[in-house]
Amino acid sequence: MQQPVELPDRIEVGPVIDEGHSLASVSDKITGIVLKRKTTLGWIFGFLVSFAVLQNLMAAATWLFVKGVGVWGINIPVGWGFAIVNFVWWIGIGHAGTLISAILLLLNQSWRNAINRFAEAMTLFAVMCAGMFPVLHTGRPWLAYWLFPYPNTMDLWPQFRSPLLWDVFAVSTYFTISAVFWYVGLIPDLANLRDTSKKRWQQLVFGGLAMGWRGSARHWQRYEKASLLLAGLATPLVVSVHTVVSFDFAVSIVPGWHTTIFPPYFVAGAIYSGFAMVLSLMIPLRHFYGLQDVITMRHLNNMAKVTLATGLIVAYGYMMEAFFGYFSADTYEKFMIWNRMTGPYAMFYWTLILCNIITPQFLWFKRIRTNVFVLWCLSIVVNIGMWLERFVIVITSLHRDFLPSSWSMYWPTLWDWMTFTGTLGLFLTCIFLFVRVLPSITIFELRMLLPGARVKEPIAQ
Amino acid sequence: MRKKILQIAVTAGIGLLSVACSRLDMQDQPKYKPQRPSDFFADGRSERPPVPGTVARGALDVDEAYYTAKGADGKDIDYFPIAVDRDLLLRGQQRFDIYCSPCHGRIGNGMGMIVRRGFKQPPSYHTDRLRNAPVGHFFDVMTNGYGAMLNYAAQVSVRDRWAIAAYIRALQYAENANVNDLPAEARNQIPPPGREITPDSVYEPLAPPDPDFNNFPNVPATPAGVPGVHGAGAAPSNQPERQ
Amino acid sequence: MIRTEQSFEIAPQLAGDLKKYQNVSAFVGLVFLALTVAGIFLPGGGMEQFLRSYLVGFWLWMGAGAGCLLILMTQYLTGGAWGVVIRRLAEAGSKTLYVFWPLFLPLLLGAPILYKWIGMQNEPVIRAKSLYLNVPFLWGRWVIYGALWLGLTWILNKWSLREDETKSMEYSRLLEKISGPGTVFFFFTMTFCAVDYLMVLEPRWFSTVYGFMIIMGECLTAMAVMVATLAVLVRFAPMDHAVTKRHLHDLGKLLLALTMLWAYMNFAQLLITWSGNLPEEIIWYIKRWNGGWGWVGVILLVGHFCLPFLLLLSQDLKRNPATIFWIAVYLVVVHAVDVFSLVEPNFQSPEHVHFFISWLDITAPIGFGGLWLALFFFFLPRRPLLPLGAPDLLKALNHGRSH
Amino acid sequence: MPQIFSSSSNSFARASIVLAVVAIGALGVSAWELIADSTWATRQGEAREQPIPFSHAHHVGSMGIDCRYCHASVENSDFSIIPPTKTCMNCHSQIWINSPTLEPVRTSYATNTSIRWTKVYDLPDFVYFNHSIHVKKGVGCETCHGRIDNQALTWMQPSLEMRWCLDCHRHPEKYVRPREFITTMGYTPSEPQEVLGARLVKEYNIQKLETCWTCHR
Amino acid sequence: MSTHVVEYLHPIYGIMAEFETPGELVEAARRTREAGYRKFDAYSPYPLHELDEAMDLHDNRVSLATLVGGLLGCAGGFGLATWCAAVAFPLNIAGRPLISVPMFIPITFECTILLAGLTAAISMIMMNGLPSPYHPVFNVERFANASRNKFFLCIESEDTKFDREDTARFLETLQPEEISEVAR
Repeated sequence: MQQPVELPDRIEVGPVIDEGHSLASVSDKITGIVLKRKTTLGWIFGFLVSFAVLQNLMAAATWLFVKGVGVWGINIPVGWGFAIVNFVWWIGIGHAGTLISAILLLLNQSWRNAINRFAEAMTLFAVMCAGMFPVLHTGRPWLAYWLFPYPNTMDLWPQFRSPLLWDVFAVSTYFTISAVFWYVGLIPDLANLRDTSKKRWQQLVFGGLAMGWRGSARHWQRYEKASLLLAGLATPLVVSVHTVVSFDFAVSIVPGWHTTIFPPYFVAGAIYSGFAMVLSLMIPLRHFYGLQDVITMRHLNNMAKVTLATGLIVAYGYMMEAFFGYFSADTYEKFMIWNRMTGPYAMFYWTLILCNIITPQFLWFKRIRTNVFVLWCLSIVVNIGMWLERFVIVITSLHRDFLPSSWSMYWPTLWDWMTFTGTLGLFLTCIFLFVRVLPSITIFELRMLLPGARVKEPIAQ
Repeated sequence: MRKKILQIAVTAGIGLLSVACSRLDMQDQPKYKPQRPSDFFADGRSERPPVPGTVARGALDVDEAYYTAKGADGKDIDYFPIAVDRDLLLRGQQRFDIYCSPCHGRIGNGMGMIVRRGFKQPPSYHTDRLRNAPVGHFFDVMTNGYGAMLNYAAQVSVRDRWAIAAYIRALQYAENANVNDLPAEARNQIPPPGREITPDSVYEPLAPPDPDFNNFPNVPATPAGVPGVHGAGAAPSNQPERQ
Repeated sequence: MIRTEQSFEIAPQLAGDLKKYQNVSAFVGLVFLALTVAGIFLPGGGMEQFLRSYLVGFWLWMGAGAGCLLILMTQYLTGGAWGVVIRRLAEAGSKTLYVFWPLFLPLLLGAPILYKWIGMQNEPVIRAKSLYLNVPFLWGRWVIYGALWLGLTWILNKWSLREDETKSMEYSRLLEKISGPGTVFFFFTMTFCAVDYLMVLEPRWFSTVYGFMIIMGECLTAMAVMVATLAVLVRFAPMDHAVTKRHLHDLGKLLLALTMLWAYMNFAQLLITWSGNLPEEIIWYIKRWNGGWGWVGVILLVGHFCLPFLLLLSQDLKRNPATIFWIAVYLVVVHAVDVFSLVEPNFQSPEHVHFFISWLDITAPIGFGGLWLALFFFFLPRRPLLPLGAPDLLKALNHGRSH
Repeated sequence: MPQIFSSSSNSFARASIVLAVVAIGALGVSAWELIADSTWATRQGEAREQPIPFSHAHHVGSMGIDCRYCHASVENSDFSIIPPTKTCMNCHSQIWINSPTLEPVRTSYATNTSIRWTKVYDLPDFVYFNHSIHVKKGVGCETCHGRIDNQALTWMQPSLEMRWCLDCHRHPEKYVRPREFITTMGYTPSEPQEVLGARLVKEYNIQKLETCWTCHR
Repeated sequence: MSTHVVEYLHPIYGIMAEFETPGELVEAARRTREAGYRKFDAYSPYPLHELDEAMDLHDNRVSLATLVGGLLGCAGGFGLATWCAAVAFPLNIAGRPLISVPMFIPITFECTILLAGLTAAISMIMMNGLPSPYHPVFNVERFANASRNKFFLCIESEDTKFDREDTARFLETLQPEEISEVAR
């Protein structure tokens, strides 16, 4: 017989849910935010500010319809200006939600449970903001349905060899599946809200949305299967969406766009900005709604680590672009990278390097990762950096292309800025409404993290 | 366009209606296409006549005879300033049937459809006066009008006018022709007596026409024996046309 | 500390088996390597062909070792039960680099024969990158790669053993700390290594995703070798009571993910190059598309992606040690085809593209495989098959047992 | 009591979902498609009011005047002109000179102002259309404009939708006729259209131009 | 523990027992099944995988439907792209072949995911008989906690073994918090 072996039983990381919670207490805490908590002045103020900013979009879009896309700063050769920069930025932000939900569900990462609902909602709102830009950019948004294949009087079908059409399919599929995934995840919590609320109209609304969910074991069995399937489908979907966005650029032959690393590098960048945005929003939410016990330090720490990892992949992408700019020995490639570094937009490039590569290196230190305020500031810096990245990719590649005679500069106009800030307003307005009327944390999954929720505790050998 | 109305309705439905209804579609663009009215010019037309005296590059009408049918003495010329051949005659026949036959009738007897409806009857080509008139006379009438007939300068190009003039000569010749003038093989194809020439039958082309009326060659060999043909081949036949 | 009566010793029968595998592998490896070397003088061979086939076989198995190193570092960073159960396999695999790094030497010495760019110094395209593409720097980079990879391998293995012995959190933290920067540096060096030895076979060609693509292939080979080995080990103590179906399932999922990532990188490169259709880029695909090479592409598409993808989708196949073993072995074999198609088609003129294969292309991968496995089975039993000092060992052992 | 809804609500909920899907998905889309394709939207076959009730039926049908008498530019120009007032006066200086219907024509001629006709075949401005090439390749007037000799007031025979254009551009052999019958109304091919059409396509070198920039330039 | 039995004129839907912990519910479900009951259901505020075994639930139809949906989407996406690009609207774009397989893959993929995802969600909802805003179990006052923190087991009257007295007695042996009859 063997000598007894001593095994370490150290738990290094913090808990995903603080001690002292029970099934009833987590349910009541989260439903209470929706049902019982008084609408605070802070919420009203924040909502009104966001709503006011949203009016920028309304005004800018109206003026766009009146005058046409000429009100934007775009022209030859920079035909893709702010609209595409912001589209890619928003759709990138929209990647964290489904990624957190889907990949982490597949990987059985329990820390996902507290943040997935919020991140998914964020995804939906970000994709809404993103989708608006290409549609506005067409100049005639009321004909946007032309993008879809349907029998029409023109006898025309969309051009399936164009990456822009892939984009239409990818973004609309992404929005649909994300919305479905989000709603399916909401059903049990809506049932909880239905059963907890005391007001008749609330019961009717939540009851209607919950579709009569009653937590039957037979239902749960299919429900879990469907959730898992949706997660399995959503994971490659997330990757595909930003891949397709990168194809919008890479399938062309414009130097700076036509490069094979774009797909993985865009996907990493999207997750990077997405996680940064989740942090930017989650930290205030956690603070103002007192959710420190369910969104613990461990969550923030892990999200910071993912941010760092994806940031490093993005850095790898920049390095490869620069290296192969040299290694290609191609005049245009070389000029492109040189122009980025020293050309008229060099300021943007170096600010981007500062925001996206240098500053996030602080995340190597645990002290930084667990300092909530510094982490929040870093996440904002990353968001700015990722926006600059798209600006640099879109503008610097176009403004100096093959023919020096057509070189030009691009500067956004007032209407560009108003459209962009307006979508920020739209995004925040939706977020404010969401945290007010729906449970921003998945209650039923939170219950599963509780010590008493397991039928039997695993037995140590 | 009603499609635009639809789009306006839909646009309004989704809350995007703005003051810019006129921009909702590119069906009607603020540009001039032929015969489109204009608010800018006093006469309300977008089409502008060239400034008087303007000559388009390569369109200087130096050949008096060809463009005006007048000789140096100011009288109508009695020769064709272009080569006359079968293609030109066929072209002339087609143009005659389009522009002249409504009044002059298909055989040039002055009994066209419009005349039957009350238009002043034009003289028949088969009078001695017109048979002896120089070919320039017909060209001049087409260009400047004559009596109740307004000019056709805008509708019939210079070259076509000469083609019609040639065809008129052919009609005049045919009207006085003798069976014996026909070649032997053509004589056999004459319909037996009893078949009358009806309006329907004259609508049929008199001869298998060349399929490409617009591109008939400019300088073919001149067939002999056509009256009124002088100086064949000497004419400046590649002159650009003048309306 | 938790005391457990359970044994973590390697079962005697397993120890014997491993010894046997080691010997067989070594024998096969040496025989086939000797055959490959003999190929220099035999018909169908020659010096250049020898070097090409050497590159095919060497890259496949050097990549397996490098992949093990990367997976070793990754599992420290991500945590998770899958990492704990294969940590020792990854360590043994990474140690093969000790032997495989010097094996770069024939390639370096034979570089003037193998790499056309060395003779093309007067061409503008090559001259424009002479700062990077020159022979002294090529040797210099080999030293840098070695220093970094061997250094990382040495320190990771050392600290891991220390962690076992001391059961101290200090080493666990150190391992995690070194793995972060280690991964970053490994990515860069391996990218440049792939440029040095594979990409420049086509001196004018370039592709920015190449590094990613090669590294994914290496991780796939490494993971496949480890999964196959684990599927054998689960029959014996201590793995029989440590590894559950759930572990195999997770590792199978990782194999699936790596298969998909490999396909993803390849598809990205294909679609972008194909749609760009620029002369300096498309040459790579022209040589792999025409003259019979297209069938290799079809084999890769179907064999390297579609088939394993469908097989690994099945939960039952992933959970069954026998089936996952064969899937993993199959993946190594089919990846050899991939490495073959990375190397050989470059040695033909774009005007005259035709399929060819030398018998050396078969013996070299088998020879290096034997050598690699011999080393692997030599290093594997030198320490406990499970990291007894790992902080999340207990959690990993309980993985898949809670319900 | 957690029971919020009455027992009838189940059927109601299910029915409303099915209804919503049908209403939005099927009906909405098809209704839109039907409206866009309807003659109401395209104004196909709708006799349009004109400043003078000009009758093609009279001038072409009973008088037998050739199309080109008035639309003289059709063979040489991309645009087939609506004739100037002078063309009307070629005849109407002599006949119907007291008709009040023709008063606008006389006024126009006397004052040198244009008559503002209503365009019946109004292609969108982003479409380039060339009459002369169609005429030259054997597309008869009747093919697009229908039996104009039967139309008292002019209406639009085709829908002018893009698919109508494309149908002929893709299958010209179904529509072309010999050039000498271009202006013929009620034309019947002398041999089966498939045979004749195929031969003419070859003979006239008719290309199947389907690229975007054929028409949108 | 107390038992509320209300006499209804109409036949009841079933008898429901309430439990405090998930372990008790799983044990109760297992014993109910062992006792020969088939038409019964367990209700919990979060999924309990142990119930699948205890109640012998093996419904793979959602996966099957998803697979079918995915295959349809895959074929449909590729078919649509091919039909549009090669049959309905053939156009030479930069000299690429009409059927450019690499370029059709993104859309084929998106269609696969879209249809599979929608099928997964819709088939789950339909197979669960949702929406059913009205359900007899909601007639039990304390069932409001089923979505909060309590665990319920309901044996339905349609079960062949069901007997109002016997079943109630059987449920009592499971030591629930409370037993109630469920009005239809």
